[in-house]
Amino acid sequence: EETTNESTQGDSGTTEGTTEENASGKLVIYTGRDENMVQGVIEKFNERYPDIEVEYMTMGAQQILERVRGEKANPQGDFWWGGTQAAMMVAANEDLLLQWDPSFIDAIDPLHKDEQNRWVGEMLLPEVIMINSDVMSPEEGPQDWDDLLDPKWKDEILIRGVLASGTMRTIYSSMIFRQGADDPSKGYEWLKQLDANTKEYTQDPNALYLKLARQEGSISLWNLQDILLKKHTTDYTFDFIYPESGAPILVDAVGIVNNAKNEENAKLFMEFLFDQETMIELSKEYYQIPTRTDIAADAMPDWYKELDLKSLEIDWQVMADKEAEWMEYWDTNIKGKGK
Amino acid sequence: MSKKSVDTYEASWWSRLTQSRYFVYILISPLFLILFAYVIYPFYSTFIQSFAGDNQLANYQKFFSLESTANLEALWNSFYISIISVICCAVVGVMMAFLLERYDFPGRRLLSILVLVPMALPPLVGVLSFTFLYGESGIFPRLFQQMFQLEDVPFALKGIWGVIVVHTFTMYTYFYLTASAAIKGLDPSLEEAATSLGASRIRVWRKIILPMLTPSLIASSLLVFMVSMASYTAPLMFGVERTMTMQIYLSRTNGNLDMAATQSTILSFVSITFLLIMRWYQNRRNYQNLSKGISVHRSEVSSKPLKYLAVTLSFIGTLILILPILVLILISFSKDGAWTIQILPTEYTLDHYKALFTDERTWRPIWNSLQMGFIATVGNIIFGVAAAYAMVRLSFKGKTALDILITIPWALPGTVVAVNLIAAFSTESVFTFNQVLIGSFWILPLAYFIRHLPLVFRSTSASLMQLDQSVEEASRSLGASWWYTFRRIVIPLTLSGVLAGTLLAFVQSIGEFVASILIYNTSTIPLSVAIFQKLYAFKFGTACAYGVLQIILILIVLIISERLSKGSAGSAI
Amino acid sequence: MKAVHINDVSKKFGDIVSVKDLELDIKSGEFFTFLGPSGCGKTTTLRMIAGFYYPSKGKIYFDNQDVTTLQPNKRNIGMVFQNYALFPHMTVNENIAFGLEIRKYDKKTIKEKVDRIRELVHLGPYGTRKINELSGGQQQRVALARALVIEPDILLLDEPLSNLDAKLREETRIEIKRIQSELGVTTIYVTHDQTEAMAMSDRIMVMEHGVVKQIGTPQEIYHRPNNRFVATFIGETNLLTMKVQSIEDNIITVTNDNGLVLQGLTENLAPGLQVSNGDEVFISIRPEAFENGPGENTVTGIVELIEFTGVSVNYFIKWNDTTLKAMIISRGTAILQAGDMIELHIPKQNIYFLGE
Amino acid sequence: MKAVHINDVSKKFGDIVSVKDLELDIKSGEFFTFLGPSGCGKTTTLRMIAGFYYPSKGKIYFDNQDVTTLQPNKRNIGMVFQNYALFPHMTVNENIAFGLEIRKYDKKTIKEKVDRIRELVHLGPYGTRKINELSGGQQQRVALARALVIEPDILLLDEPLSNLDAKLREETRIEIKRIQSELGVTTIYVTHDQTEAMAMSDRIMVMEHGVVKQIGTPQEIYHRPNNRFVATFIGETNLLTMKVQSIEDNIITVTNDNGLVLQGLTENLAPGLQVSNGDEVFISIRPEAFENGPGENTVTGIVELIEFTGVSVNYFIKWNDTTLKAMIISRGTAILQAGDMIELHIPKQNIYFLGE
Ligand SMILES: Nc1ncnc2c1ncn2[C@@H]1O[C@H](COP(=O)(O)OP(=O)(O)OP(=O)(O)O)[C@@H](O)[C@H]1O
Ligand SMILES: Nc1ncnc2c1ncn2[C@@H]1O[C@H](COP(=O)(O)OP(=O)(O)OP(=O)(O)O)[C@@H](O)[C@H]1O
Ligand SMILES: [Mg+2]
Ligand SMILES: [Mg+2]
Repeated sequence: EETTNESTQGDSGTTEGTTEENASGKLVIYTGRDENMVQGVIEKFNERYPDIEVEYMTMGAQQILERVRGEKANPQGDFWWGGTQAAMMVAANEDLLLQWDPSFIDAIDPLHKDEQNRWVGEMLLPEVIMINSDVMSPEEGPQDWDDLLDPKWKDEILIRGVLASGTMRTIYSSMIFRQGADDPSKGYEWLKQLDANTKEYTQDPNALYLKLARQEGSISLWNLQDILLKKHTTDYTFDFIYPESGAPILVDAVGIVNNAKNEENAKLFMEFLFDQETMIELSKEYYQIPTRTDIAADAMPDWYKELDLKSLEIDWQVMADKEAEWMEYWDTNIKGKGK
Repeated sequence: MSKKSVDTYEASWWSRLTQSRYFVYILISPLFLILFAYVIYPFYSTFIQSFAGDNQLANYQKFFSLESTANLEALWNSFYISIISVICCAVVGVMMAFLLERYDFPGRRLLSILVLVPMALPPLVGVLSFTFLYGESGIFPRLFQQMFQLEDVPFALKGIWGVIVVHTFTMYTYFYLTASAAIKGLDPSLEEAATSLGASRIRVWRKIILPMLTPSLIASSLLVFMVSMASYTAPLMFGVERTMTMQIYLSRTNGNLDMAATQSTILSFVSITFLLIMRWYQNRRNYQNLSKGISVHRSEVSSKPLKYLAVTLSFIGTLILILPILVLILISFSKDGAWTIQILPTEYTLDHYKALFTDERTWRPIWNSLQMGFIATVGNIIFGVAAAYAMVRLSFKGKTALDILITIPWALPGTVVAVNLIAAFSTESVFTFNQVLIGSFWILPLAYFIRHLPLVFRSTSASLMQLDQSVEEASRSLGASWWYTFRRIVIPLTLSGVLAGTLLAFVQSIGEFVASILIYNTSTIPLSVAIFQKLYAFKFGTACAYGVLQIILILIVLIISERLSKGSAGSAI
Repeated sequence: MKAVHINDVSKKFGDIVSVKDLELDIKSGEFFTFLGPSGCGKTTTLRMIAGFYYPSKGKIYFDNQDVTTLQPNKRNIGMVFQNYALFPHMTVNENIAFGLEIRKYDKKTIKEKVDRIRELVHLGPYGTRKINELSGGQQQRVALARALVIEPDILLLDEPLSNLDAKLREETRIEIKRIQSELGVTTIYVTHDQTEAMAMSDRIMVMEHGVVKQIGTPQEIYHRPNNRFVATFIGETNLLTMKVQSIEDNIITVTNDNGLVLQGLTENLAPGLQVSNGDEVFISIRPEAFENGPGENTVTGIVELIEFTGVSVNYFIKWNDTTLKAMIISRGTAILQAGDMIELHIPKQNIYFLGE
Repeated sequence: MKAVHINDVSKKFGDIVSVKDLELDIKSGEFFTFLGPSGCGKTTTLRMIAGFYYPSKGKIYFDNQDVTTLQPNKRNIGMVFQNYALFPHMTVNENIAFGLEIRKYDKKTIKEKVDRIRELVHLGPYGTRKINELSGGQQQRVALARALVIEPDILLLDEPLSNLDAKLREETRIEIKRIQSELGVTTIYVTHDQTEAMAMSDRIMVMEHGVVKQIGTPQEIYHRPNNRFVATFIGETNLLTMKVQSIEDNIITVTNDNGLVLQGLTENLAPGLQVSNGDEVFISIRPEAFENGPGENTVTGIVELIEFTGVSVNYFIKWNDTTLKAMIISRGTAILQAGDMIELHIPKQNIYFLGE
């Protein structure tokens, strides 16, 4: 009851305040993002909208998809924060996401959002080469994708289980794409050689980090943000090498659940999340690379400035069409057969 | 002293009803109702969906097509991993049960609690401790490497065998619990009879004890077989990716829900076939104790050396079995990232516990899990015991159906179960008293209840099969109503079986993750999800410390139940 | 206190017929015994009366009330199970008190009753023992005490004394009898001990293969068996197949191929049996029918085998190719040796004629 | 085929002493019976011989080999358990064949042997039945068959016939006896049936409260009991406390306060018993010691109670305030009524003198 009291008081106090600031009610967020970050953002959000009661639930992207899918008849979540492009596309195709044009939509590269704006990329994830800096310095490591095939890295490469990971699937597909999408056999050959050097496919990111840290291997392929986060905020000695020929750049996206109970609040949250200020701060603290193209370069943190975000030339449409087929082929014919 | 007699017969509609041949169907109807509401209703859609499309069998054709053998390969892998898992778990579980039940020595009671602890191994961090133990950079491989100055580690747990080791270590408790309940209830004079006829110890085991344990062995075989079929993390961890669960996962990720439904249906079909074979095997024989009177319990262990051997074996066995737990504790005290290429961690810290104990949000999930686990387990006990009784003691048509329905939620992967529940209960329905369960507190206990249906049911029916029916009759003849008999005679005499199932159900509920993550909400975060969140944030040490808390919690439960069962659940003879 | 009426009851287990077309009236307060070879359906019948089996056919009435499918606990019976069926998780006292607690006696009364009955079955000091610490006979006594203490309307005793020694058996027998007649409890008793059956029963039913062979008082059953089965089953008898030679007045003379000639009385013909000259009849002579020395139906033969049974000596006597068993009371005096000649006689009234 | 020597054996369960200082020699091939009231320690002794209990004190030898702690399966014994202990998960055939399989007979021999023994215990058609589909007596027979079929060195039978009817019991008894004497198996038998014990045993041990009371042949035990316990326990007896009035030649005259005067022979004094004038002695008179009509030691009294037991009639006779039980062979003739006068006599040689 107190909350209602306060909010009515607030109402009478700031009669001229925008209706938005008076927004109240609930907001349920399903997120695949780092918990600390989520909490930080929500705190900030609540500073602006004190009457919105935000709940969040941390899950993997796949689990969010399952959940949203199951709840289709009566959605419980409002906002999906953090999902791979693939998961978002599946969800959009199953009609699980709201078609909506936020105010900042034009500032986002069409490559990084859904055609119908059912999902919008929030940040970019370059997929790079990850190393254990205890074992080698970035200079000593493989400098480009093709270097990975060097026999000297035999049994040094650890890979996060490919099929279960949207990230890894994209990396592997782009490797095939890089060798020519029309005839995947060259790509397959390439992957076969990579497989020969691969020591192990790990069950999940944690296992990958642990094994890498414990020097069961020293090289992996992983996304830049996580590497930077580990490098700067934990005791783990990870570092990265940005491949010379460029990296496949994934999108991590957000979306509003179709028929959400608190659709308006979700919209407010999305606007808030894409606020330039928020984005800059997130890139400072959480090494996020914003999708928004209209942020002044000066405002961005140093690590970002040092980075040469060179992208692999990729036709995402082709990738999306072929991925399943390629991955199945890889899974049945290549995986574990390189040796 | 006036002579009193029991309430006798009155010719009312009620007595006419209760005496009817068909009254048994009224008795069992609640069981079927519950199964209908919480198994058939949520799960039939999966089944129907598997036939979706123009060509109704298209998915099945695809599954079995020889062009892409991924599915068949997965089926085969899952199947034989499960079979081997069952065998390994049986060997370990029954052996420990035998050592700890049959020999009395100082410390036996402590060991018999410790040996149960592995079932408390938290699913997410738990499996990782195996890598820390036997993986490529694990304690043992590195230890041997250093000891013998080898270039490479001498061995590392990998592939199928890795999966089987993990399965064995985490699932032998199914066998241990039910087998020790059954050994307690076994009439000792049978063994004596066999030895008097000249049978050696081994033969007594092969011909008398093991066959007499059949109901409990079958119960646990079923449970283990099905969890192994539906196991996800272990195969993934050891790189055996071609399994049924993985295929289901992939289909769902790719948005191919029909195929996922087909795969789920086939998975449960295999499990049900296994169930039917086991049922047939079990029903061929009788396992009820028949001896006249109550046999004398053998009060002596024959030879001293044998006893010492038993003590040593059970000690070593228990130690090996709880190693993963010990490693978990070790990690929880070691500094994140500092344990790299050494055999044992070099830097220790209390930080992880500090982090836990200073965060007020730590305790909420523990309380949540306890609460929800408790509710679900109470439900499981009531349903499981009633169903077991009906199954073993009443005669009615539809027993196989009952058995299958109870089994299905256990045989399917957790994700599939959860997704079905979400779909079924995200709108109002009569089965939920016109409430939306999704998003409410009740969905989690309900999920645990449904998923763990077979646990209490199986272990209780195994115990019941052993119990000589005439003691029930004796009670009835003395005027005890069915309910009184049930309370005073049946329950005390099958207590060890009921308790075994209860423990399994409760511990499983506390640790359940796969389904929980899909249906929890912010106010009902269960312990497993809380651990996952720590892990997700890569606070590895803290996650392990959290896991240790969970283990301690379960240990307390185990100790309490040991106290409870002491004395009363002596024997079911 | 209740009459039991069994109306054309059969019980099948699958294909196996355990009890067939059983028709039986047990009077209120009667002491009724089932006798019959092992496996003849005694326990099955008892269990139907108790309500643990439902008849495959027919009805069971207590007084006039149809109880065919009434629940066992509503029947107010007390039963001793052949296998005791004691509650292993309870002490002796708890086992005995079980039925009393259900009948909601107060604690004190229960204790009194339990203590009394425990003394009675000579288990005085064993009240707090666990069941598995008792000997077989002691367990049986607990089972008996448990059934007796509730003073039921109908007492069903399935070989309740089989594991007790003669002394105790007799005492317990008397006690059962006392309770039975004091309270007028209808008692149905299954035993293999014929002496017991004879001594205790008002009436006896003899069964074979699930079929009733004869129902009657002990004396009727023993002395006027209806058929060969009853004659040979109850007590020992020498059964001879013979031909009727002549019927004069009330004396029947029979003979056989071995040259045996015996004389008996027409009053000893089995009920319904009609004989005329040349008919084949069965002759039943109880071993104890023999008397020392010559007389009516003198038997002179060679002793083939001697059995000493305490009270008496049994002689197996070869007489014209027929072996007869004779029982003579032993008095510790010198016993004959195998091969000795012996002379005995059989009083006419001790010879019985049976049809089938 | 093995002698059993039990050397000063005791067995305690916690504080409870079940068997105390037992000293016993069973000869090879002997048929030896344990008799005693329920709970006296028979089963416990048997189980020590079988190896299921270890004596708390003392040693057990088979021939000269110390087997005190030898495993049961190394002893080559066959045992019928008081509670049968049948394997519920096996059929009748499988139960019986169990011991044979261990002895590695070939399939054919096993089948033959099993079929033979099954016929023998009258379970011919029951070979493939499950144990839970058998009646109590049928189960007992399976237990018996299972122990007999292996033709062991030592056969331990714990009330193996308690649930069988008299006919079958006798047949089985004869069969046991036959196997025993044919193969010379040392047999130790526990029974509550004294007739059985008398008829079958070479020697009998009578126990009470775990202590041996007498060991001897059936005749010795019955006619020359060492003490009151044995006299009253074995068979029935009239036990009177009397005073020695005079000893003349070999005739002892005793009397009591009720004015009874009886005469007996000195040869009937219990072993080791010395009496002189004025001593108190116990007199044992078996009910069957009475003979009809007057004679030595004439007894004239009033019939108090009559018991009909088939073979005989028991009269309880009141004679000068002492009640005596007399057993007279019944022949279906008219029986006296309670209250009638009766005159009987007791031949001198039928009166026994016991010390304690
Ligand atoms: N495990 C035990 N613990 C304590 N006391 C026991 C145990 N087993 C037997 N006894 C006691 O020892 C005594 C002898 O028992 P035992 O079984 O040898 O008797 P028994 O002579 O075979 O009697 P029965 O004829 O009734 O079978 C009994 O008083 C019994 O109560
Ligand atoms: N559950 C059952 N299934 C099949 N047959 C059975 C079952 N119970 C009993 N029988 C058979 O029915 C017959 C009668 O059994 P019942 O137990 O009534 O015999 P009984 O007269 O009590 O014999 P006993 O004196 O040996 O105890 C037996 O031949 C037995 O084998
Ligand atoms: Mg019976
Ligand atoms: Mg005994």
